[in-house]
Amino acid sequence: MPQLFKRRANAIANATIMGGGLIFLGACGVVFALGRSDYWTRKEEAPAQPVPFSHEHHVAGLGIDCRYCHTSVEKSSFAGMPPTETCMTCHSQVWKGAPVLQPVRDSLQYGRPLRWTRVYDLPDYVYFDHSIHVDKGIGCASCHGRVDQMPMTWETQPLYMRWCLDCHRQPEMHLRPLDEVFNLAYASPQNQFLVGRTLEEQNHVHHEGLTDCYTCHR
Amino acid sequence: MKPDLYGFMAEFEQPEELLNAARAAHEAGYRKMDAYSPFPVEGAAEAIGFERTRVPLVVLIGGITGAGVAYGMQYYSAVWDYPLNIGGRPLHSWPSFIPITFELTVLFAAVAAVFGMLLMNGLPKPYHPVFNAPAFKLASQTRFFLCLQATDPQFGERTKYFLAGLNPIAVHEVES
Amino acid sequence: MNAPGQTPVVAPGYDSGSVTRKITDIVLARPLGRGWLGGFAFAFALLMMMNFAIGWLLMRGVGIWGINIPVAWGFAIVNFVWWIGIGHAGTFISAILLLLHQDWRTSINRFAEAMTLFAVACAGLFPLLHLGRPWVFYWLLPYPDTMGLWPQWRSPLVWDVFAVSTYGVVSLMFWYVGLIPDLATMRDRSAPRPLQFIYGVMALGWRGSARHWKRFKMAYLLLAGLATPLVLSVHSVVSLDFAVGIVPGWHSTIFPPYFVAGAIFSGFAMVLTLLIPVRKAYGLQDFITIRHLENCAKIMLATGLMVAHGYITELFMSWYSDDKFDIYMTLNRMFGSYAPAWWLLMFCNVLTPQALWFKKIRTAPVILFFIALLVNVGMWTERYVIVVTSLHRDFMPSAWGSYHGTRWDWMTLIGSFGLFLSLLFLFLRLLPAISITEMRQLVREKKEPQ
Amino acid sequence: MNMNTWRSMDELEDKPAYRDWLQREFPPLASEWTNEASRRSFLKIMGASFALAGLSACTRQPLEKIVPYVRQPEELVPGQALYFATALNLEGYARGILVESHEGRPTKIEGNPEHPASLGASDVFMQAEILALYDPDRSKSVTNGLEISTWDEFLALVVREREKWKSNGGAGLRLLTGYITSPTLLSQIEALLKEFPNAKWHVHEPLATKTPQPIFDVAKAEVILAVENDFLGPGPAQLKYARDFASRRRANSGALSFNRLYVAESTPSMTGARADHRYALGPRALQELGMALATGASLPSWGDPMLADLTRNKGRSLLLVGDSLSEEVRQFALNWNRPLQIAQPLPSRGDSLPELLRDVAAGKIETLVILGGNPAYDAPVDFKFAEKLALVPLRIRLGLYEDETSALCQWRLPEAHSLETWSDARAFDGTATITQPLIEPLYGGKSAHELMAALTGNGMVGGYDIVRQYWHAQHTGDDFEKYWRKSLHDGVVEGTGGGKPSEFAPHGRAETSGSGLELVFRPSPSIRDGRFANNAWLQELPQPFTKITWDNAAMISPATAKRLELSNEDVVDLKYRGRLVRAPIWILPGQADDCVTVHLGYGRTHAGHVGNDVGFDAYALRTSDAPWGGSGLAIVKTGLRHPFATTQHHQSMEGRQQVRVGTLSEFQQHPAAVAQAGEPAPGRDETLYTPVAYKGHAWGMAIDLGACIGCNVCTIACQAENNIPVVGKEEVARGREMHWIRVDNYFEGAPENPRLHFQPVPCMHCENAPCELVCPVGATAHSSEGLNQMVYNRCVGTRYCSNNCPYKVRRFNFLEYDRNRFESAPVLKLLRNPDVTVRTRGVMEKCTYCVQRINRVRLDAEKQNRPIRDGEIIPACAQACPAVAIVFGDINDPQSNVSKFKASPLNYGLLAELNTRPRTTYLAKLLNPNPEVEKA
Repeated sequence: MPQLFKRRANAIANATIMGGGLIFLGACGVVFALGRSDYWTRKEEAPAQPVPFSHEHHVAGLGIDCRYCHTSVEKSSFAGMPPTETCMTCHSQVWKGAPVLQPVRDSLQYGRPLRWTRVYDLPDYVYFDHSIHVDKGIGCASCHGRVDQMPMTWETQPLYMRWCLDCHRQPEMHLRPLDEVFNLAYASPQNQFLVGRTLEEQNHVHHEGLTDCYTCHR
Repeated sequence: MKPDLYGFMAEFEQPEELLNAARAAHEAGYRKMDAYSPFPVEGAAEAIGFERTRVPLVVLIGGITGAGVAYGMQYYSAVWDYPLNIGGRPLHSWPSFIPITFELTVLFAAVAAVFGMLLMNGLPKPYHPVFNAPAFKLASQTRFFLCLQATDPQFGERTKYFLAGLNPIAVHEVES
Repeated sequence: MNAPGQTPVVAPGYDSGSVTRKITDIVLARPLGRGWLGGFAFAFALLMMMNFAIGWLLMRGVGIWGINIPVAWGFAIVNFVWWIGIGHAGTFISAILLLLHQDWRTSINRFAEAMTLFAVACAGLFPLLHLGRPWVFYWLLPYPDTMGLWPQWRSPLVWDVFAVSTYGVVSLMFWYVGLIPDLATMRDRSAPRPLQFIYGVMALGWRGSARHWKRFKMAYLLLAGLATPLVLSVHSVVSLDFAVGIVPGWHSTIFPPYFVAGAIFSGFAMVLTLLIPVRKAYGLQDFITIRHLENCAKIMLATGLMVAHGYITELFMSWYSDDKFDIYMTLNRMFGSYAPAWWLLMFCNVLTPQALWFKKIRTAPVILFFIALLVNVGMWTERYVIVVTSLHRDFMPSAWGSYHGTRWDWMTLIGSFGLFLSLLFLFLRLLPAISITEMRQLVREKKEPQ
Repeated sequence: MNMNTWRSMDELEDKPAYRDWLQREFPPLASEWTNEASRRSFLKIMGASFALAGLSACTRQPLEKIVPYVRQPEELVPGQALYFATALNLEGYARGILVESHEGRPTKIEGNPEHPASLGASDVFMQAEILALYDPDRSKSVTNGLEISTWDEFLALVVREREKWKSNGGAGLRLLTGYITSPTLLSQIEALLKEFPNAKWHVHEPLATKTPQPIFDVAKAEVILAVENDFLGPGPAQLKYARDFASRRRANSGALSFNRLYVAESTPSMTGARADHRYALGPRALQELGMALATGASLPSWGDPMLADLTRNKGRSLLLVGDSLSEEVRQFALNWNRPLQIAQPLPSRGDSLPELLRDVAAGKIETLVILGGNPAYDAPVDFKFAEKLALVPLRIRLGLYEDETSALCQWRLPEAHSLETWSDARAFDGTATITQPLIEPLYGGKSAHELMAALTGNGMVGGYDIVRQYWHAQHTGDDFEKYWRKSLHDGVVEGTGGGKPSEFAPHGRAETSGSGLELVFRPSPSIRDGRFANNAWLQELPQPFTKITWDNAAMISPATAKRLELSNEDVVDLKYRGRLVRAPIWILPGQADDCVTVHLGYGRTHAGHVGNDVGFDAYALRTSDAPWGGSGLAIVKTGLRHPFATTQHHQSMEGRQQVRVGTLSEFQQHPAAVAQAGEPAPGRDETLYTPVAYKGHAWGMAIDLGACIGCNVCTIACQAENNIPVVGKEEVARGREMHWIRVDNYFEGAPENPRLHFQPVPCMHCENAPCELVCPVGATAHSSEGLNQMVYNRCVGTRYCSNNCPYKVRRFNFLEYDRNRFESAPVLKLLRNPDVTVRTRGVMEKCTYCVQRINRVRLDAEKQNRPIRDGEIIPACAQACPAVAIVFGDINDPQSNVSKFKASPLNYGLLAELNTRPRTTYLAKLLNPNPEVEKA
């Protein structure tokens, strides 16, 4: 009987099986990686803004405190975005005619609000509250990174639920003295674990219920 | 004797003849041989000196792995990774973990059985010298074949006559 | 071999060659008949109807079905349980009967296994469709996600996922492994190059070496050994969907055994419903003899009695438990607004099979066919009764309600037959419907005494 | 107490007709919304949906915008709600409210604790007003005939008109309003009438009597007899009455100072449901009873001990009679009650409707200005208002909707909603509230004040100035600003309470002579006199006793039904005094025999896309001489059927002791016996598992069935707080209503005169929750404080949890309800509570104990480093409840109010025998029957 297949068919057969397996695993790997990639989470991606606002300049350069613009960060779930007025308190004096600030001036003049692009965008079913985090000694930088080094603002964290849980499971690893909360340059000490324990006492942080669903979802 | 010879192949009508032939060949000192039949012939494997298969061992390993993986996964996720109070039940609700453990045990064992078998049989092997033998397509239908391979030290021109002596229907040369 | 007066499992006068020819010719020599085309067209039309229904479902949501609060489960779950049940005969025949050395299994196991696969395929569809958000079905699978969440292992639905998928995979492998030598035969018997090639690829280069056969037999035996507890486990797990719940009419410890019995019951019913026409259409009376039909009937009778026992135990327990909810549920089933369904299932599943006590009926294909049909209907109704009547009146009278399927429910149910039959027709057309290898052995064994 | 129960008159699902109807009502592609994609686009969308199904899990989150203010308002902290005190009117009477506002969007209404007519509670109408505010059907433009016009053109018209009036002293000018208590508006009307002496002002209010009932101190009453008087039912003083009544029904705290309530009524009412002795009598019999009391004639057997009871407590007993009874009786009752009378609402000034119509007929009227109301729909049918109105040359209408009346006027002016305008109003006791706007008029409406300003020749003055001017004039003391601010802040104007009693001028009794069936008119418990007809929340609110939604019915007693061979859903012709209305039958246990009750307010034709063609219009039978009904009704079967959508098909308890009832004496003898009637719950230790210990807080709820009056406000308050969608009649009929807390309704005892029970049922938050166990993805799990959490965004929608919930309190989004024809209007997005997720299709939802409120309080407490105070967290249902029947708090704190409730011997868990360990428990209901009466 004539051979139905060529000699190399065996090699091909094995190759297809091996290859198929590898391709499948590869595909899984790609999906897995893509889901965690910065592309996907828009991490470290600085979206275009109506005004090229530089935290670096305002915070590091001019030493303006976070709360000067984000007024409600200690009072409310929402940190607050500065109304145009706030910008103009200074910019009616400095950079009066700067073309980059035209949108700001227009905004005030025509009462048209500025439309910034969100950098940190949590899903709508997540109820994050800035005030409580600040109050318990979680620094701005813990989530927002060194904004004082950002010419344009970008996301420094993936904002995955797992990432939230990391901190909610062991807050002691992320707590800092209350007076350091707004210090972007604060570096956690070597013995953060021990320090964290004492800070837990001081800041009245309760582990109980930190990982309850209803803590963030309603 | 041609160099590119895989072996000589005797073709038989009945499985009993195949068995006898195989036994004879084995007594004659042939080792590198194989028997081919359209359905499993009792004792054929033993006749050509193939005593025991390791398939059961593979299956056992597969089963144990499955059980381990299943229970481990459940214990880790429910007790360790994200402990949740589900209707006041304990975190380690072992009775609820049994069904999945069982299922995965069976699954892993079964997969091990099939792929173990194929692997040890060296399948898939779409090309094989024996297919060169004329009339070998009957091996999957009605006929029985005994093939003595050229790699056997005893192999030689006489092997052909030896096979012919086992009164087969025919003896074929199988070139590799 | 045969007890006197018993029809043989294969008609005399066959040898390896003729057996091989007869079976392979169905696929290789037989021309595309009008019957097959018509049948396939019909089945395919049904399948398309289901796709339409599913499309609408995905667009609008499960609200297009009749489900509501309190009856939050309807046709989808009923169909799921029913199809899974159907899927039990195959593996039962090939695995358990193999271990029991029932030689009569050989000529029907391939067919039954195929049926099992297709039934499981249909069954697997429904749990996905019945989700409120089917596109996140994969949350029921354990995988390292970015949320840090896992399935909730205490839920029988998760057990289902594993039970059904395991069952599907194992049945598939069992079926394919059994096919390999036959595929080799097909390869060697098919004339056109492309066919040879396709069968050749699928046969993995099988050459019937003695070594291979030994490992093959061992693996096959072990698979059978593994499949046996699996068959018994699958429907047990499915039954836990109900037994784990606290709903009166669900929360019952006898569910696992009587679900398994019911499954095999309905499975064999389906085997008969399909075999009887098929053996006629393809002239396989010599291989699938009256003996086979009779044995299937016997198994139906046995499992049918188990099911009946299950029903009776249920009634007895609700009386014996003296639980007010349970008692009400039972009475409501028998005399409530869904009473007709209950009496229908009693007629189909308890009364009808009693006819099988008589050899005359067991050996009359036509009658068997209709009995099997009735049992299929009955088993579907049983699941309907369990799901719907239990839910529509449970604990709080203030929350009692009613349920009935909308036309979308019916389209999906009927459409699933389309899927099942389409696959079946393709199978009959493309693969040897009877295990050639095992038939060869069988005809030899049957010869030996002479 | 006998627990012998009977099956409900009718169980819809048993009736084949019901199924037929479903086929009829929901043709093939059942459960499409009417505005659904056409079949042509089916495949396209289908393909899309397949793709979506595949991809939705893996699409990159799109960029969103964040838009700050240009100038941020002073008091506003983004992300935090503000509360403003104002008031809402019901037939002119103010009920004080606090309105929650998020970034300038009013989202929720609560009662104002400072206000005497609200006491911090609210009724269904107050709760639903917030939806009415945003109603997309409200009239949006000034219209003249078919022309869209402008306010300026209208002002020009007014100027021209005024010239005419100046010449003839306003002869031919008529003003038609509803009942008005607003001091400012009254003064404006006075001013108008002073300027134009020949002008006249007429008042029409379909339900309120000309001089409304005085208000009594129910809390002080030892014995109350209510004859056809539903004082616990909807009405201007309901909230106060409910609070006072409940205060005399508390068995869990302090001494047992129970009052006793006798009720004689023709149709079951909330008051009747609370009665210790209830008698179902037709209007004629009621009138006789009343006369017998007044004249001392002989009473029925039970009457004498009852009368004795009343007289024994004379001065501390109340005899409350309905408007339908004769003057003699009402006068007698008034005198009887004087000692307990605390307020007499000011009688409405202005002339009545008949006088107006007489002038119309005489052709004396050139200009008719209609402020609010809807006389074309709800005026007595014999007035023929509609056709008479046509005789008036110039018809001006200021209205919230383009309703039946507007349809007959050339000038149609959009009215601003109470929450959009400056105004003021008085409560039943005269307490004035200055109402302030929460938001600019959404649809460019103006208030009655602004219109009156125009008519009085002041042009378009803002409501603020008008109201402020008025009160400035009233204010004698100095520092008006302070007084003004305080009044606004408190929501009540100091020293305006305590309305003075006035002369009694009865009106509108039922005509009770004659024979045959009797007809009784009642305002709808959901949509009142029809003014709330376009409010989807109220339309879908299950009516007490019938549990009917989206319909009204001709309600008859079981016996009458048997006699007339009628069954539920039979459509009949109601022939009454030469008029005819076609109505479906509902058989109502506890209804008086041979008497048919119909609810007013339905069958609207110009209500809006929600309220049009819902039910039948009972006004078509309502005549001025017998506004509350009368004899001479004939019922003719038509052979047609009309399906109802009810939320409770089965109203017998099947002996399962959901509601546990005892008498006061039983309770005093064996305190535990009443609540422990049912199977006992297994003990904590009866388990193989170690019970979970809840350290810290453990939230729990207690519901006092002894206090509940079944007013439904918990249901609708929850709906407002939790963004619960309306699903419509078809979906309700399929058993898919979404209410998180339902008020179950049971009949107990003999069908002809059963006991009536209410039972609010929210999620029980079981500690051994059966629902959690079966969820395959852990979308529902327990919190460390014992909340049964439902996480929508994790839910895949297997619905297994609902199946396994013995209380069936879980609700499922079978379809995209947020996009249905009730919810899809973009403006309604403003109404959503930003603290609660709007659920998508295919996920389960249920009562969360208002976790958003729990969390808000917790965070505040945390930030202030203090423990959460008891009573600081109030779920929406508890906050709204006028009877304080719902208490919520920390059951780990023995001092908490809820712990005290649960400590009561009356405390029991619903279906606790299933070992679910419910966190929500009930206090059994105690009755205080009169032993002599029971003997008689």
